[in-house]
Amino acid sequence: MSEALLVQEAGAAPAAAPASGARQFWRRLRAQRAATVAAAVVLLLFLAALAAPLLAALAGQDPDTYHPGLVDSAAGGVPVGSFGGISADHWFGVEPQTGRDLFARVVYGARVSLGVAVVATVLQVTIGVTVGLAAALGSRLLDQVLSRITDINVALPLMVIALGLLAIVPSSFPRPVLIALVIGGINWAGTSKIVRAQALALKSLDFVSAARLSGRGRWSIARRELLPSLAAPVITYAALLFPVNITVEAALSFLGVGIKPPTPSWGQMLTEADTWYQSAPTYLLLPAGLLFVTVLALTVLGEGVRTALDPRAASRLRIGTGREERQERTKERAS
Amino acid sequence: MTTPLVQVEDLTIDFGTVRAVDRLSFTLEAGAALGVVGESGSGKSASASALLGLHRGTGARVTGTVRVAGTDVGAADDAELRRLRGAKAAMVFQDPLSSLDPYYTVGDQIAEVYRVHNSVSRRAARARAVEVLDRVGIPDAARRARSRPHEFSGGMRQRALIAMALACEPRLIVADEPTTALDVTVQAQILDLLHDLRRETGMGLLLVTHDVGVAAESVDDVLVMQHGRAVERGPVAEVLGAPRQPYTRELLASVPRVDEKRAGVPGPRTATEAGPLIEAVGLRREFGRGAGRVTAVDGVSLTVHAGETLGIVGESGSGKTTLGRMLVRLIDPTAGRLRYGGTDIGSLPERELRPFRRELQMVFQDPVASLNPRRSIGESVADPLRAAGETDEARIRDRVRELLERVGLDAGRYERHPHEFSGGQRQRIGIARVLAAEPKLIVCDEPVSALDVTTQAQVISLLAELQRELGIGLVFIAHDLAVVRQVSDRVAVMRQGRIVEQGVADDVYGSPRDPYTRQLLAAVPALDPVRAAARRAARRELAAA
Amino acid sequence: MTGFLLRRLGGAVFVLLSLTVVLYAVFYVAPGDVAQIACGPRCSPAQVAQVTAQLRLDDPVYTQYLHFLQGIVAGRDFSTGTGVEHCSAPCLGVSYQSDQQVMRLILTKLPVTGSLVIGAFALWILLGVGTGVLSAWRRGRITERLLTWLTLAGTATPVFVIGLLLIIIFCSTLQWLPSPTYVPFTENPEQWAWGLLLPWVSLALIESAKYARLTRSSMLETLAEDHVRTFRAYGVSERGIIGRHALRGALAPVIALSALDFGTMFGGAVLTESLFGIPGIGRELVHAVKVVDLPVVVGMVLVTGFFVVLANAVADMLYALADRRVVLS
Amino acid sequence: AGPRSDDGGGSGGGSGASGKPRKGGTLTVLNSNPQEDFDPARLYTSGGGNVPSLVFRTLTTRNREDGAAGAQVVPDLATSLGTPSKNATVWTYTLKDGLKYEDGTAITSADIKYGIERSFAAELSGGAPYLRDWLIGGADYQGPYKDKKGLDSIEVPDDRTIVFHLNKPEGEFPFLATQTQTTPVPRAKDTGTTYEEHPVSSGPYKVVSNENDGERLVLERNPHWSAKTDEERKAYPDRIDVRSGLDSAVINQRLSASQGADAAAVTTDTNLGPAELAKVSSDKKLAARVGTGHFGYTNYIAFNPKVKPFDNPKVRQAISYAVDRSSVINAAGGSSLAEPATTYLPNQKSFGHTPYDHFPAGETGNAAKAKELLKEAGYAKGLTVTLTHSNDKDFETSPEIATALQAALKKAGITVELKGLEGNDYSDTIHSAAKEPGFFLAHWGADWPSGGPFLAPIFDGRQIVKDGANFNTGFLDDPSVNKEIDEINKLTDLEAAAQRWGALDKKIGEKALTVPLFHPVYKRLFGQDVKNVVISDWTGVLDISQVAVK
Ligand SMILES: Nc1ncnc2c1ncn2[C@@H]1O[C@H](COP(=O)(O)OP(=O)(O)OP(=O)(O)O)[C@@H](O)[C@H]1O
Ligand SMILES: Nc1ncnc2c1ncn2[C@@H]1O[C@H](COP(=O)(O)OP(=O)(O)OP(=O)(O)O)[C@@H](O)[C@H]1O
Ligand SMILES: [Mg+2]
Ligand SMILES: [Mg+2]
Repeated sequence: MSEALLVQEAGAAPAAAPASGARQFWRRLRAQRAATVAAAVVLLLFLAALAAPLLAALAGQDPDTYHPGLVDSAAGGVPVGSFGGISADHWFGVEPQTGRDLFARVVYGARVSLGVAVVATVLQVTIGVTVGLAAALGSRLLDQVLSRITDINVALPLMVIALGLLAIVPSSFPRPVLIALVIGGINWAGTSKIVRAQALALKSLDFVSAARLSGRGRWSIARRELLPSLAAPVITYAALLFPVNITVEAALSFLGVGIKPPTPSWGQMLTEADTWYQSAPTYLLLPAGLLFVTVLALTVLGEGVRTALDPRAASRLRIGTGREERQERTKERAS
Repeated sequence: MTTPLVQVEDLTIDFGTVRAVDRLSFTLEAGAALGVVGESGSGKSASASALLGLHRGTGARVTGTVRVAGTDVGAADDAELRRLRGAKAAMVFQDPLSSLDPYYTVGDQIAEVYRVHNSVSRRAARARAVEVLDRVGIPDAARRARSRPHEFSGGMRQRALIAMALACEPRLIVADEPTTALDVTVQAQILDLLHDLRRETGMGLLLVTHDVGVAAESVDDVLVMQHGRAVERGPVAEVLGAPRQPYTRELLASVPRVDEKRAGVPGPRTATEAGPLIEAVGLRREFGRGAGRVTAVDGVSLTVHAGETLGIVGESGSGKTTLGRMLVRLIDPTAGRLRYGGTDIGSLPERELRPFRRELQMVFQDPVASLNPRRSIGESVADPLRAAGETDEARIRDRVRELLERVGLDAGRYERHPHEFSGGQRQRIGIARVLAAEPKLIVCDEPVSALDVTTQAQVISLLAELQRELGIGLVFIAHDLAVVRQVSDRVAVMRQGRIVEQGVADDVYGSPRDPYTRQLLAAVPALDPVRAAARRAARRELAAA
Repeated sequence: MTGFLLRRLGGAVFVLLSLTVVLYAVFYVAPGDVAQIACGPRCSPAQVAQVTAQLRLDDPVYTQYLHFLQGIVAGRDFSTGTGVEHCSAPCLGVSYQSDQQVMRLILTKLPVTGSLVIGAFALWILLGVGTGVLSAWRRGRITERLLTWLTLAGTATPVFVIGLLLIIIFCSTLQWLPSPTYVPFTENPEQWAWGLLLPWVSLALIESAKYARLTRSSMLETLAEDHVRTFRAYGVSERGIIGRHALRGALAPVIALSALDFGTMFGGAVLTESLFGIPGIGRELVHAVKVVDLPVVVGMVLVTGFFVVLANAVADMLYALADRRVVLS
Repeated sequence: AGPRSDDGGGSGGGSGASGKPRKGGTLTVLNSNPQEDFDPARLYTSGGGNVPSLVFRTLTTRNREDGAAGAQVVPDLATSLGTPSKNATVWTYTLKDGLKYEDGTAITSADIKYGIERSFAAELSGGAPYLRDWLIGGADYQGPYKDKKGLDSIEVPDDRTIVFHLNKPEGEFPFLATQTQTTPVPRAKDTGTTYEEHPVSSGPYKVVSNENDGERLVLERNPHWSAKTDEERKAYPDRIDVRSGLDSAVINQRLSASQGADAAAVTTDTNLGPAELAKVSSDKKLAARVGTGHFGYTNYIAFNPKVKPFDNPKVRQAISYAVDRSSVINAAGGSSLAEPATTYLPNQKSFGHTPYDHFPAGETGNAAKAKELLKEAGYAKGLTVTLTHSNDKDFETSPEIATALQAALKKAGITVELKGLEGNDYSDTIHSAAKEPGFFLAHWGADWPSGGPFLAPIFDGRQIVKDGANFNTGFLDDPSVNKEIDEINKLTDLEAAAQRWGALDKKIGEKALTVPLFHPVYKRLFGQDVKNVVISDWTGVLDISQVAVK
């Protein structure tokens, strides 16, 4: 054993126990600063959404109380004061026309928007991946059937179905859940198409053949061999679906099949604020800015997860996998 | 020549905490050939890559100086490096199967590289591609140039890569195990070609190989590597003839010889009480449709009994891999019957094949492609155990560790991923996975071609041991005739999809009947450089005649 | 290949048929007085009776449906009051609320939406794939960060915000462009292009983000593969590797998705159409849904569905061409 | 149902660019709703509409003047407002001399009769219901396609005379004669449902092109129209270009930018929204280009007393006390776009407006009084009710108003759940006797500026419709109210009638069947080259027959 090697090993991380796959994943994720920050932002946003009543109470406001005195009625209802009526009482100012507290509305809105988008995205990804994989791995007939079902799914416009469903589902059914289900249940074709295309390409590789020889069933192969490779495009796509889902919720609200007022949602706020960009810019900038931050954070996080999922990235990220090489070498020589 | 073509000083390469190459220095003159031999994982490929600056942009840390054809590789900017790569120095990679772009035809890929360094028309570049493909012995090169990589056999892909390296007439070729997938005749042809080019154009050759025979046949100097360091260097005759270092001696001792009979094992079982393990009758497989149809395997019949080894040798592209894959039912035969243990499995649908899956295993020709890059190797090896219904995590781990150690790998690398292993190490992972399935029949497609001789000997004795213990039937596909002779009870020789000769190993080797078999045996590289030179001359005369 | 094409075509026909069944089931077999709904709230009982007779609503459901199908295949006759009007095949019925043949209505809207979608499509693919390629090439550098932010701003901003901003900037403040209007191509190609420029750009800005991210991610995947190393080792420039090898690998998901988006855009560019006053299908469909103009809703969904199916079939074929392995396996 | 809201309107008005109006130029009209119906039989527009009135002349028409003066009816094709018989059941009109269609042929009284008959055809439904209700035999008449005989209650003794026989006294018949159904239609040119693609013009402009079902309309001068026979229409521009289907934000954006052709542009259907108003009011130059109008229109809460707890007048009164009109007005766009309403009738003289406030809620609601009443009604612990509204984003019956009410009623201990319905569904539901909800938002606009069409459909007990569209949403069937309506209808002195309508309104108000909320104010931009802006209280929007762009 040369001195050089000994020196080398002295500096190496003393990782005694072998790191499991999950641990390695976390290590690779943490090694990316941007992704860590993004994860923190996402966490914060979701916490804020969960703690909306608490935060609003902290500000001493609630999202539904009107403050007619805080808007200039003769001027169409613009908030009185600069920057959309920002004050010690109203941290983010007030809503034009109604004078409702924007801080409270934004945090409550996060609940609906993030909630709906998360559920819808999870649903889309789950259905999309399942259908896509089944089409790629199943028999030719199954592929045909599933692909055609996907086509029908695409051909039916979301709005038409949403309006149809609204007529059937009783109004006692919680609306945000219904919306999430509708969006998730309808817009999954993109995911399934991407997954199918990728899975078809992967299917012909030798490591899949090897897995078949291991005696593993189709689904186990799909889960263990294909899914890890599909994760990258799926995560990227899911990060894109998320903001789309938020805006779809807004569009549905616009058509009257969305969240019922006075419950706020970011999408709804965006729709309403659209015309106010000149006279009350903060009203538009708030939901737009938050949406942007959310999307940015999610995308960066998605990117981070994508990188962290790729074991080959470890060397790029300059993290040692923490193994003692000497041990192995001695063994190899000894045998 | 004032300055050498390649000048390496104090080259050190670290992957994270792993030191793959440790203060390596050597030079190579124009027109000379240097062979790098050594055990698997000793840093041969890592050093070779460093010559072209291929570690740039990866996580590897490279120190020391490398000068190639007047370019300081470490200091050169990207443009300079690009001018070096391909045009002045070309690389033939170790893993031929995954080194080509699946979307483009082989001809186009070679043409693309050619056009990067030569301003010629697309058409001229294609013509050049066909020309070099022809030179490396791809039959019907003009047509095959239009095939995509997945339509090529392993050896054909390797030759395509060599053709690519030749296309720009570089001053240096760095060939990393360029003949692992080639049968001996083609191997000889390639080695002769490289030799000739060296003569004619003054090209330098850095040949990384674990096959001492190949080195003996084609290089002037040898560098023996171990643990990232050079242990011995000198003229080939000297090092091979009178090795000074114990490691070199050990290495040479492990080299199998083609004229050596199978030792320690009683002769082939002739009478079998239980009937054959697997029986193929008139197996046939076609690829493609219409004009592009290729008959890869054509009417092959064979049997393998429990505890018996059938060696398959033959020309590159003769259908060995295709046949092997059919035997384990990874591809469906176009025609013919396949019986396994009394069941006709030739046309069983996937679902009904399940019970047999784990009993029929295959070691794949390309270790890179057969391992999922995103899963740790431990998990890959554990697969068959899980599929068998084992749920106790501790037991699975223990068994996997045991298997890894059995194939000579450090059990502690359970959580590592395939890209962190050398070519030979990956090959052994594949074998460990096969063993985990506790199979009845193993089809080994070039299982030792990527292994250095010591590891090779180890793996072979491992297989023999298992066979003895468990009565496994083995189909051993290889181009190394010596290895095949060492392991096989019976041997089948394939050519153009057919079995041209089949019989007890010693009979086939001792008194070959088919002219092709004779040709093969004549092409086996000799360990003695002097004899090798003589044989090359003989081959050239034969070709000239 | 021919077998594949035939199979694909059969699939497409099957999808369209299923679509008619689904739509018919949802809208015509729904509870309530279908004739009254189709005819509109202002219809007199006499008119409702007329609609009932025309749609054969008193017959069993399957005969109704077959009659509806027959109309599509062979055409139908309708009374207009002064006489009988023939609605030739493919006849999607008559809107009782606006007294127009649905097919004619669609045919007047189709070139409009077509102009919008095709232009925007070309632009967003160009923009999206271009940006994706650029950011994969310049990965980790400032160019990439910038592009990332831009594309994300695109995804995170609804079209009505982007569109309005564009109008304010380019039409009102800078006055570089005329107010967006739709002028048929046949009337004045130049005005057609100028009038549609902003709608194209707004749609493209929003859609391209998706493609940029997707292209980038797939390209990075490919760039990590072994064969890319081969071409690097042969001095192929990063541009060549990106352009030929990495991009090629990234095409599959992009093709699959673009077909999807292209098709759905035919009925789904509602917000853009209404913001810019483009009299296209999307807007008409929303209107029809809101006033429950049944024949128009069903007809339009069928026609947009037709485009979706068509686009998907074309994409599948393109994809099969791009990656032969799919067909062979 | 009231007139089409796309052509609503009122009083007051601006002046536009200074200078004397001159002939020539192209007037661009930027609208959001396409002119889908352009058949005179199918149009339902107050006073003959804005764009239609450029093409269709009618027996009588609205006075094209600013403000209250504009709420008067004046003769158009006819020489007078009509000669009533003694009890106002027979109305006789004489046509002016020298009236011609766009093709130069003469307009006859038979064409007017035919035009009215067409509107009875099932294929051409959509117009106001009055002719069917008032003309003898109207209820059973099927239109000229089915029933070639014609309607006997319309007589044309000669080419210039037309006589209407009504089944009851109707002093307001001259108002009805402003509707486009009294436009002459030459029988030979009638093409049924496709007539609207090229209706034969009797007005100053003719249709040159009508694309995409009224999305783009181009009108040019009708050479056979003579200003001598038409005192109302000025017809300054040579050409009118109507582009519709635009987003309202875009229309206002284009009008405020006023670039190129948009400098000579107006809109007849797009108001300034609250946000836009906020911007416009801070810009003097822009503010000068805003026309303000008042249209006889009321937004209110309606109750269905058949539904619990609204059967209890105390509950209805409690809600009347609890409403916060300032929040509601803010939600409708603020005090510049809405005026608080405590009376059902619009606050205009022509309607006979008589001020009253039976349940004074003050500006922000009287929660204490409301609670007290609720307690009396047996809801001391509060009350949960459902408010039905429309989802259309119109700032009238839309979610914003509903949420504002929700917040206000909460203070009085009333929990309001909202139920939003799609446009059509909403109007079907609230106008169906069987499905009508107990508590909902509603609005009513005047077919003409008089109390008759405002009060009668809503409060006349004989107009309750069991199946079909019912507008008497409070199911009021009070003999004294019914009788008073009949009495007023007999009056041909419109001013005297107006006073009695006002008094009737005040009386009905006591029943708390509705809670009047606000009357909208229309503010609309016009381009910088637009001159001679006239906004009458009849329509509330600038009259494009008066506008000049040169
Ligand atoms: N990307 C990497 N990350 C970490 N370790 C690596 C990486 N590449 C190679 N190694 C390690 O470096 C050592 C040398 O590898 P190299 O590929 O040079 O071996 P080799 O001599 O070519 O062996 P073989 O004959 O088996 O191909 C091995 O121990 C291998 O595990
Ligand atoms: N998927 C495929 N499509 C078309 N042709 C194929 C395909 N796979 C193999 N072939 C062709 O079949 C023939 C036999 O290939 P095979 O891989 O079995 O050869 P091999 O004997 O294993 O050669 P080597 O020793 O070089 O690996 C070759 O000509 C090859 O080009
Ligand atoms: Mg190697
Ligand atoms: Mg092979």
